[in-house]
Amino acid sequence: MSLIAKGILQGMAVTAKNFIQSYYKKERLPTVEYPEEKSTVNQFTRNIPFLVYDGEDEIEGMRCTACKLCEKACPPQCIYIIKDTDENDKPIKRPKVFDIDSSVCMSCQLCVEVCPFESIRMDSEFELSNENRFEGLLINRDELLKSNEYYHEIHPIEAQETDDRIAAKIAEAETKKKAREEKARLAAEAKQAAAAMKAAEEAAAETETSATEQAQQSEAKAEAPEDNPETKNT
Amino acid sequence: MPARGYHLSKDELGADILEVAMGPHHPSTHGVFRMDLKLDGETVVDLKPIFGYLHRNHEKLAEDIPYLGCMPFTDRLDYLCGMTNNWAFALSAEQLIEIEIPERAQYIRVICAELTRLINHCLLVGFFINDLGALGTPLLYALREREKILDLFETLSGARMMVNYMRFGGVRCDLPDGWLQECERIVGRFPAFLDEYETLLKDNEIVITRSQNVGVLTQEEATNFSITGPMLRASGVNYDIRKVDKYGIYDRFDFKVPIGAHGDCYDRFMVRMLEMRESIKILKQAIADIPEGPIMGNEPRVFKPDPQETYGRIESPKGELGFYLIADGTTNPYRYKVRPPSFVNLTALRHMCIGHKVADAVIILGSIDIVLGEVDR
Amino acid sequence: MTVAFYIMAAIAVLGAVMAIALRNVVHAVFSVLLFFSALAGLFILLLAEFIAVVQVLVYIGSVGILMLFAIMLTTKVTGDPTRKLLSRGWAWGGLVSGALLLAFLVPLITQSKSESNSQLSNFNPSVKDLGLTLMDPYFASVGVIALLLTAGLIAAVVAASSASGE
Amino acid sequence: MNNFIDYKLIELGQWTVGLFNDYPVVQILVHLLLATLPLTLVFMGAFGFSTWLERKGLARIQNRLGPNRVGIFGLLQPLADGIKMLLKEDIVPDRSDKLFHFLAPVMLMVPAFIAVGFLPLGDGLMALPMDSAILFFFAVGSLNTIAVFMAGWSSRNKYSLLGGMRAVAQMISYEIPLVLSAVAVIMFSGSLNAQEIVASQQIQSWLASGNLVKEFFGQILGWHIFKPWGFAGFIFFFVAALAEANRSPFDLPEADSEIIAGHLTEYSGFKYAIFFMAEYISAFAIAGIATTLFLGGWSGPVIAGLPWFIIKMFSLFAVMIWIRGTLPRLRVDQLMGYAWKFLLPLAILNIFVAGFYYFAEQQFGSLAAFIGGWVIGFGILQTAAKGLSRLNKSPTLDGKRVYQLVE
Amino acid sequence: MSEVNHVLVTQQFPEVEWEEKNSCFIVPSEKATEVVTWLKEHPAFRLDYLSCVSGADYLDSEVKTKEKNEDGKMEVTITQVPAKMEAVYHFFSIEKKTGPVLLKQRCMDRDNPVVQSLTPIYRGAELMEREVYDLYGIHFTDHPDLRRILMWPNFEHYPMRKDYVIPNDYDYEPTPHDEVIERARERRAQLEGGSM
Repeated sequence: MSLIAKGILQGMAVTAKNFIQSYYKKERLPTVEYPEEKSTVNQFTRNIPFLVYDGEDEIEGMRCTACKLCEKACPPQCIYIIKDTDENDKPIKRPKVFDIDSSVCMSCQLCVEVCPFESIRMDSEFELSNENRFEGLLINRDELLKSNEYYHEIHPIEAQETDDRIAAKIAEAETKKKAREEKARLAAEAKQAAAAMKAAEEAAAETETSATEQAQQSEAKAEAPEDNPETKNT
Repeated sequence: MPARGYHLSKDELGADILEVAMGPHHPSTHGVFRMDLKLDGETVVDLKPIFGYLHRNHEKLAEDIPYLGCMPFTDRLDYLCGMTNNWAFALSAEQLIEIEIPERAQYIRVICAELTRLINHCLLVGFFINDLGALGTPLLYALREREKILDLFETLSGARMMVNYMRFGGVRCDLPDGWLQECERIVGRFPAFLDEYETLLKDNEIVITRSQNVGVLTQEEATNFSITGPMLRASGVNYDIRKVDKYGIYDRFDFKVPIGAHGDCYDRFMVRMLEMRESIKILKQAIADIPEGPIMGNEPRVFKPDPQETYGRIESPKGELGFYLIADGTTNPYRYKVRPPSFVNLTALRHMCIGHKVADAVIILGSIDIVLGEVDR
Repeated sequence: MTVAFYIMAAIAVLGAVMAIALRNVVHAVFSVLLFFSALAGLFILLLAEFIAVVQVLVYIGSVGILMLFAIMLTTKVTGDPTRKLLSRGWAWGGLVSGALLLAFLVPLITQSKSESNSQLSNFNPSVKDLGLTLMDPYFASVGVIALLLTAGLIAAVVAASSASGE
Repeated sequence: MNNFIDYKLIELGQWTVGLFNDYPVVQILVHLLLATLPLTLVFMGAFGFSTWLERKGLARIQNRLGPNRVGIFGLLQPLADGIKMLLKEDIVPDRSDKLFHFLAPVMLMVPAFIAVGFLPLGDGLMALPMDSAILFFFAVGSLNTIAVFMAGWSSRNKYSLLGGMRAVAQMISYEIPLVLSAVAVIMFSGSLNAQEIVASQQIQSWLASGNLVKEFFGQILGWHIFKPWGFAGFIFFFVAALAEANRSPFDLPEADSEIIAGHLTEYSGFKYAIFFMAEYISAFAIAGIATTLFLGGWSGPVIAGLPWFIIKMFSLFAVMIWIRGTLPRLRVDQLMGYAWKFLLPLAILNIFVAGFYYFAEQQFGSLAAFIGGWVIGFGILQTAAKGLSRLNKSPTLDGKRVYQLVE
Repeated sequence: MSEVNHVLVTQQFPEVEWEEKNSCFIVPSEKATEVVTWLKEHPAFRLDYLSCVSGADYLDSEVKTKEKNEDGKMEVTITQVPAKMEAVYHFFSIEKKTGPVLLKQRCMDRDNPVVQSLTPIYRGAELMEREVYDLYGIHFTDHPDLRRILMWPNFEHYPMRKDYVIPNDYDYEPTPHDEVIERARERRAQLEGGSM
């Protein structure tokens, strides 16, 4: 170690550079003073989940149908669902109780992947602390429900994708319903035509009417093919 | 070189042995880890590592959760490198069922793994110098750089550390647009930070005197102690699982493996610095030729492998991270064993510390790079 | 001035007595240090600055620390309370030493001519003249002392190195 | 403009003493108070300001903001810390030596404040004008070794015992290079009195010459640091001062990464604050003595006197903070080896070089001596340093380590 | 999985059997050290790096194997598999950079499983074997200091065994699941009962 320690002086030059540059270079002073200026939470952050509902009324527009898939898939088992029943206790497709225990939830987002009805999504709200350690951290259904507009606000791209997927699903359901109606209409028509023909030529020769009727039925059955359930895409 | 491994119940001058528990609550044990030191004056006569303060029985937990459910728990193993833990579990689970992984997913996996290596190594160097006594200045420079990469992970996977990003057969979601350019910018600026970091530390006389010839581990000892990762390479053994197993698409990138010669704390610190530069080379190549295309292979509806056992391992920044899975045909793993690098590297701690001073024991522990989440599981 | 003198003297005596009486060895050494600082105070009162400085630097600074080091290596720090401090024959011992003390002190106090300390006030040696006198008339004695000290130093080094076997 | 402020302060002092002319006893008391009270107040304020300076400086080195919540720019932070320390519970471990546990901080603060008394703040502004001021400073400096040992021993805790032992060993072994590097200066300026040392660093002939430029440089060029042995002496003195004040590369007694807080582990509440204050003030005192010996004390171009002294002292303290932010810590045995086998022989060699410089100056005049001194003197010291470090087989000499990159 | 020429080993040591399905060697405990030292030196293997030691616990189970017999009907045969405990060793060769070689030490009785420890040969196995002992209860003969590593010293059972019953020490937790709340209420009653 000669008189002037070169390595140490180089090191001190580096710290001096940092000291001086921290005054004028933004990159050298990344501190964000939290309560005053909040660093912008980017749209992909995920924290505790929330339930999406369309339209105004929370209960009606709720997408969740209490199918309990997310309750099964959640690794730390922090979701708890009880199905809703209307007056004469016939189960209807809506959760009466939907609790998430935010002290156990590790925001791993597996429930979002599993949910077939795109109803549970990850919120990016991170100021969740409150005074009561037990009941306070148990988020019940009403606190969980948030509107679709709110979803668009925090995760614009993801929300837009989900909406397109739902729209596509509705459109597909439409076409399937239309196909089924059309098939029913055709079958009714065939039956009518058969009945009319039968009444008109009741007396006519019995044999050749029964032959045409059979041909019509087999042709109607072939005409409405059963479309297989399209594969589930994630 | 102090005499190696001499055992004295009473030291020469008759003063009895000072027993100090460098306990779970100690500023430089990188977490809840206790070392029962027997000191003769300042020299360490005996050292007994005590674990188990952070033991959550991660393996029992995974036995009654489906395979996919175990993925978020792997982030909690070595909480500094979430991505590489996920990849290790995904890699070994993919050996259970034939799934082909699309090109783009392979490239994304390599990019994320190398970014995690950058974080881990620059943090480790920061903690190592902090144990030497430099009051956090290098550590805070490292944390400043780490913030940028963590923001990248946040935009990609939603969380900074608990990423839960990889799935069997690919990755969960695609790169948001603009992410690659941002990643390229950060990786481009990293060498400048590394140069500044090296001038601050590499030939600093005090760092050299304090960490050279301290905690020496020869080649035979290193292999015999099943040491892996930068610690093994610092002792001169050329064994990097990215080169040996050629898992993922590492054989497409040309990168070198730095090898030390003396196997002491200074070499481990320098090997990690050089490895960071290699990771930057890989990242540049990966970002340059990442193809378009799907990010998820044809993943079956329910992950239900037929009864077999497999052992998948990757080169995590700390060493060889392996998953030994026994499947019994149901959706839950029958036996889920994690082979953590820092836990196994700790076997050599006692051997290296005996004969050194207290101050050296702290640095040797720092140079092993342990994270207690992974040690205690 | 005299009030200060009596305070300093009282502290010195107190320090000396405590050094012997206390059971805990470490406390004893600290009271010896108290005694040394009281002496330094006395020297300042006598306007002998340089000697006071040397007293503080040499005695408190290094001899005291040396004693502390010596204690650190002994295992038993607190004296065993069982042994009675005042052994049986203390009365006679006290009497004899008191008589001897008086025999020396009384003539000394009475004979000293109690002229005022006028001679003392103008004789205020600055460090420079002290250095000069040390060098020319007393150069031989300084040389001898220097030799003695170096011999002691070398002996210490030899003792230490042979003991630890390096 | 020179020494304007010092004369003003001295007049003020005489004026207040004059107020009590008719009560002689009170007059002596006031005279003593005048010597000590302003000094303690000034240095307590300096201590408060320096904690703020340290935390802000360290923060900026580490690219963060540092305290900025209490008062504007966080200036009231030391006040807040002081109040917090007062309110904190003062825990005394039950098996500890109660008396000495209490005495340790007192024992540490007494020498710190006495040492501050010997600083020549300005022309004639000296609290304890003694003939051998510098020597008394070093004597008092050695007292805080005992206090640190007392703290370490009495808190009955393994870590503090280790810290205490390290502190005692470190302080003793760094006192000697400290004193020896000061000997060269004292040998040159011919006296131990601080005022004379400062006077010897001003080129009197130039000062009296009247023309502005000469007067301006007369105050500066005379400093000892510009001489070869002065510069080397300053390096040794500053390194030893860092060790004496337990500052950064040598802060082993309270090495927080190894033995938690060393001898301060068992102290809390106001006793901890007193330890803290005593350490800072002894650091200030040593910085002050370094400026007196090497940087020409209060002599400075325009505003000579107290302002220059404060600027130099705080700049030295800022260098200490800068070092604290950068350098890691030395190990105990390396610390000892560095003191005994490296600093001590070089300090002695430095005294010889100063001696030759003195005679060279007599023979060939100051300019030739200056150039010759720098070339030869500094050369000798440099080669000696290299030889010594090879002698101690320090690893820094085994050259750069080469790492091969393998396929 | 590199091709492991197991034939070499089975010739050398007749009592070592080769299990094709999981490609691993089943080694009786008393021969373990001999086999491992031979593998370490043998030029074809040179297994100088022990990567991982793990325990495995199998209860009595029956394995339903479905084969198609002649007339194409699925025919299910149930074979009884006895309970066993295993210590699984993964070896790699750093020199030859070859893939994993598995070595299992199996012991049939689950109450007092005893297995040969490999720490004298591979120092790296020390902590891993202690963990297997701590979590599975497999006792390793001539291990330097075999004591619990992750659990606190006076913990009796072995948590990773399949028949380990999780103790009911549930303090009140805010989880909404009713059965969790019942268990907490039950335990509190038991505590009050006990402490009254």
